[in-house]
Amino acid sequence: MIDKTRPDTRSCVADIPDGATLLVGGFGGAGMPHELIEAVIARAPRDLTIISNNAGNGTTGLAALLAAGLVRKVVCSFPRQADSFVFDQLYREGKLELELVPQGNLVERIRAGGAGIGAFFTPTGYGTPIAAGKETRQIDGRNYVLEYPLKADFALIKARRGDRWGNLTYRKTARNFGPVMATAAKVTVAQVEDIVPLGALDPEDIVTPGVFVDRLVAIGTGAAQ
Amino acid sequence: MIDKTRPDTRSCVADIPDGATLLVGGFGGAGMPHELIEAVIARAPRDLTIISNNAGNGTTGLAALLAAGLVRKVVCSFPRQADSFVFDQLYREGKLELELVPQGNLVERIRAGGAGIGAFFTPTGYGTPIAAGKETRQIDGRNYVLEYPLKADFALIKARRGDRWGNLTYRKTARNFGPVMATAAKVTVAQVEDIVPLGALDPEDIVTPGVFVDRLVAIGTGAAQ
Amino acid sequence: MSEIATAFKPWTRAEMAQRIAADIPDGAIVNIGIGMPELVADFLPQDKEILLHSENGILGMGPKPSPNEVDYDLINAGKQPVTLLEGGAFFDHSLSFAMMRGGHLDIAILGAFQVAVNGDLANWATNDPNAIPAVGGAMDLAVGARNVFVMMELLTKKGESKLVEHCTYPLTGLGCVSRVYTDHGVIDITPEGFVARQLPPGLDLDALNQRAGIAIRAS
Amino acid sequence: MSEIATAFKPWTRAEMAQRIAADIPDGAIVNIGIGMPELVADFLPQDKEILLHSENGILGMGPKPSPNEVDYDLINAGKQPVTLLEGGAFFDHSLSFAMMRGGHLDIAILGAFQVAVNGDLANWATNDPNAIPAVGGAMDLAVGARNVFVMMELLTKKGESKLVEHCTYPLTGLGCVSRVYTDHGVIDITPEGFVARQLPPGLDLDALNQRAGIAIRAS
Repeated sequence: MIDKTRPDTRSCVADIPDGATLLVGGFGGAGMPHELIEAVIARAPRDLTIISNNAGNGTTGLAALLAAGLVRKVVCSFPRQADSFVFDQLYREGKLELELVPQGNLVERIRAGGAGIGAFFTPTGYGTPIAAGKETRQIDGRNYVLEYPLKADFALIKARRGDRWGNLTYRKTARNFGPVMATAAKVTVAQVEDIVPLGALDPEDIVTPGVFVDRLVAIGTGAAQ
Repeated sequence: MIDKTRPDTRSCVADIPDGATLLVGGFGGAGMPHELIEAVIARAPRDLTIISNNAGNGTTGLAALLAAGLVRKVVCSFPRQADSFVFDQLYREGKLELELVPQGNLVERIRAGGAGIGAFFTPTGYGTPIAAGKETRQIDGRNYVLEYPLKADFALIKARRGDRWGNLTYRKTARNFGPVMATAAKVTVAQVEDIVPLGALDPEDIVTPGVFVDRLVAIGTGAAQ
Repeated sequence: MSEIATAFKPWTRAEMAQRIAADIPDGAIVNIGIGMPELVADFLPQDKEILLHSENGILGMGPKPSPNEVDYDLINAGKQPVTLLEGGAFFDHSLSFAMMRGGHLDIAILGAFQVAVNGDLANWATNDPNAIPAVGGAMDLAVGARNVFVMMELLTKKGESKLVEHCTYPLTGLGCVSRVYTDHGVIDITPEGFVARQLPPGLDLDALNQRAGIAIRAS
Repeated sequence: MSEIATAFKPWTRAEMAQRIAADIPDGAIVNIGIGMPELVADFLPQDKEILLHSENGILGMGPKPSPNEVDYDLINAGKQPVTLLEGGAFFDHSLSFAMMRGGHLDIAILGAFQVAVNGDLANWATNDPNAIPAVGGAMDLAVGARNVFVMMELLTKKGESKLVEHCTYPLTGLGCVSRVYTDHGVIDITPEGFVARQLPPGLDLDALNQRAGIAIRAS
């Protein structure tokens, strides 16, 4: 019998070691797994590498993880925002390494990690400072940069509903990076609003099939704030 | 006002020229756009290149297109089947060119075509006759073959429901290549069971957003036989 | 000539946005960038069906919600609450950027620091060593959209032209911009260089050239 | 020894399938290849939850339908009608092969023409110049599944061993097979070569080696 549900967030992240690489879902606050991040902060593994679209907003979620001093490196597309002051200060103090990746290359590199692709030629970033030092190639008259997969030890994502096999659905634009990140980690953890009985999710509408999910925990409803 | 619906299959394929490359959906009979193929046969463009998983079953669908003598080349993963006698004979008579592509490379090449990826390193086929003469590379200790995108002039697919913007849902395993093929053609044509009013499809459950679809025609219900 | 320049009143941002909106054809799939381009959404003509794409997984994005409709799971690329039109769809980032990079969007409307005569775009970073870089989806839109329109004022606050021979700021994409909507008129980028397509009343080509400090031809 | 060989009765295909089924752990995600491996589905233990993957977009594939449940939009990789278990999901080919190639399946069970001592697999084509090639998803399973099990008879109809030093047929994948279930026993592929894990009653290692014509060690 397969039962991937966990009783609490703590047990979902209890084995994240120092130095781990974490994929963290969300685009701004939408899809950000706040409760799982709080559990990571409580566990306090050090020297984390975080792969996420942003580098934290305000003082919660990723920003709180950064503020707790647990993160060594951030791989993201858009760290600087109106409310990214936590990241901004740590970065300016030299306490955080930053790898800036254009958003489409970021998601495609994560997809490649999950889909067993060794590398791919992308047009995005060609001729810009982002591609400096990278392998390039002209294919069929267009110029491309070679980019490599991103994988992680853990993926922390937020979904809407889940069942004990790990099947997931999402809610509106909170879907964003979740389905792709779920494929690219050794251990994928999803916080969901509700855990529903097996068979309650329409097989046509499941976005993330359970094979990609290792643990899920119910958090209750409430959109991101 | 956007209205991609067409009154009949004929008007969906009336501009397919000689020498065109066609992506044709379906895995065996499931998802095979039989009625669109019949319309292509009636229009009778010559020297077609067909990209599809199989090379026809029995005497209908792709098999009928081949039998009509309209096809010059087939790109597929699994031509030889118990009921692929039409293909078998044409191939043995030297009347058809065949490019055999492992199924996962086939779908990934089509995805690359639709997603603007210039080429990708895949582990599938490395060291086999399929990779003979192709560029290879070892990345992170694993061996890969470089594969290039597949694109087409037209994609012919079968879906379940569609609306006037071209949004589509699919039915069970008839989904197969449809969502990916829809992204990789200059003109994507979908035959659907029903055309529904805009807003009738749940925005969470639309599998192919309308941006990928150019024309759709209602055929009525009835699973493949 | 100085008389003409004095009489001339640059287009307001609203006028620029109106002009862009009027140029978008019925049925177009459009991505509106963060910042100044967001104004364009307010002027989309009601008699056309124009579908807005948002990089975070929306096709068919609608206007801002009323206060009691706000849902922070339904936001745009600028992280502001939006709505979904009837017929709209949600999808994940992978499909969203396949749309962008794969050439499925008709138009992207982007802000810019500089646009070069060959269509090069610089819009994500300055050369300020203290600035924190952020690129987001701009590079994907620059290489992917079939038409990249730029909306920007012609001059910086210091009075320097943003239409340049070569970009001096870090590039976003090469040779990607096809048209620039400025407060000093609409300028096409052609194989022959900048071409003025429409000028505000009271501004002639000579005056525009003088202000831009770069050759802009008549159309 | 010839006496022993005479007394020995090879496992039936059903017995081979039973043995494979018994080795699949609870909760495993398994892809069962077309042909002989399909028998394994009939012997999956009821006290374990084993999820079957089908390359054409199913996770949680169920048994054959009753005649009045047949739906030709719900078929397996062999194009035969199947059912979906409660909790099963449908998805497109892109995601299905991402599962396979990305290492998300625990076990693939494949038929074979030849398996080499280094784990090389040949199962998609012979050297017959008149044969029409067809590869399907076999190469993706070979490189992608965490464990590749082969189910085959030890000997061809001509009596040649399918366990070989080097494959002479076209390869499907390199070094991918970890275990072979034959009618002459279960044989692991290890860095030290073939290792007999279990033999049918009446067959000893010497007799197996004689028949296989290649070194198979004791476990």
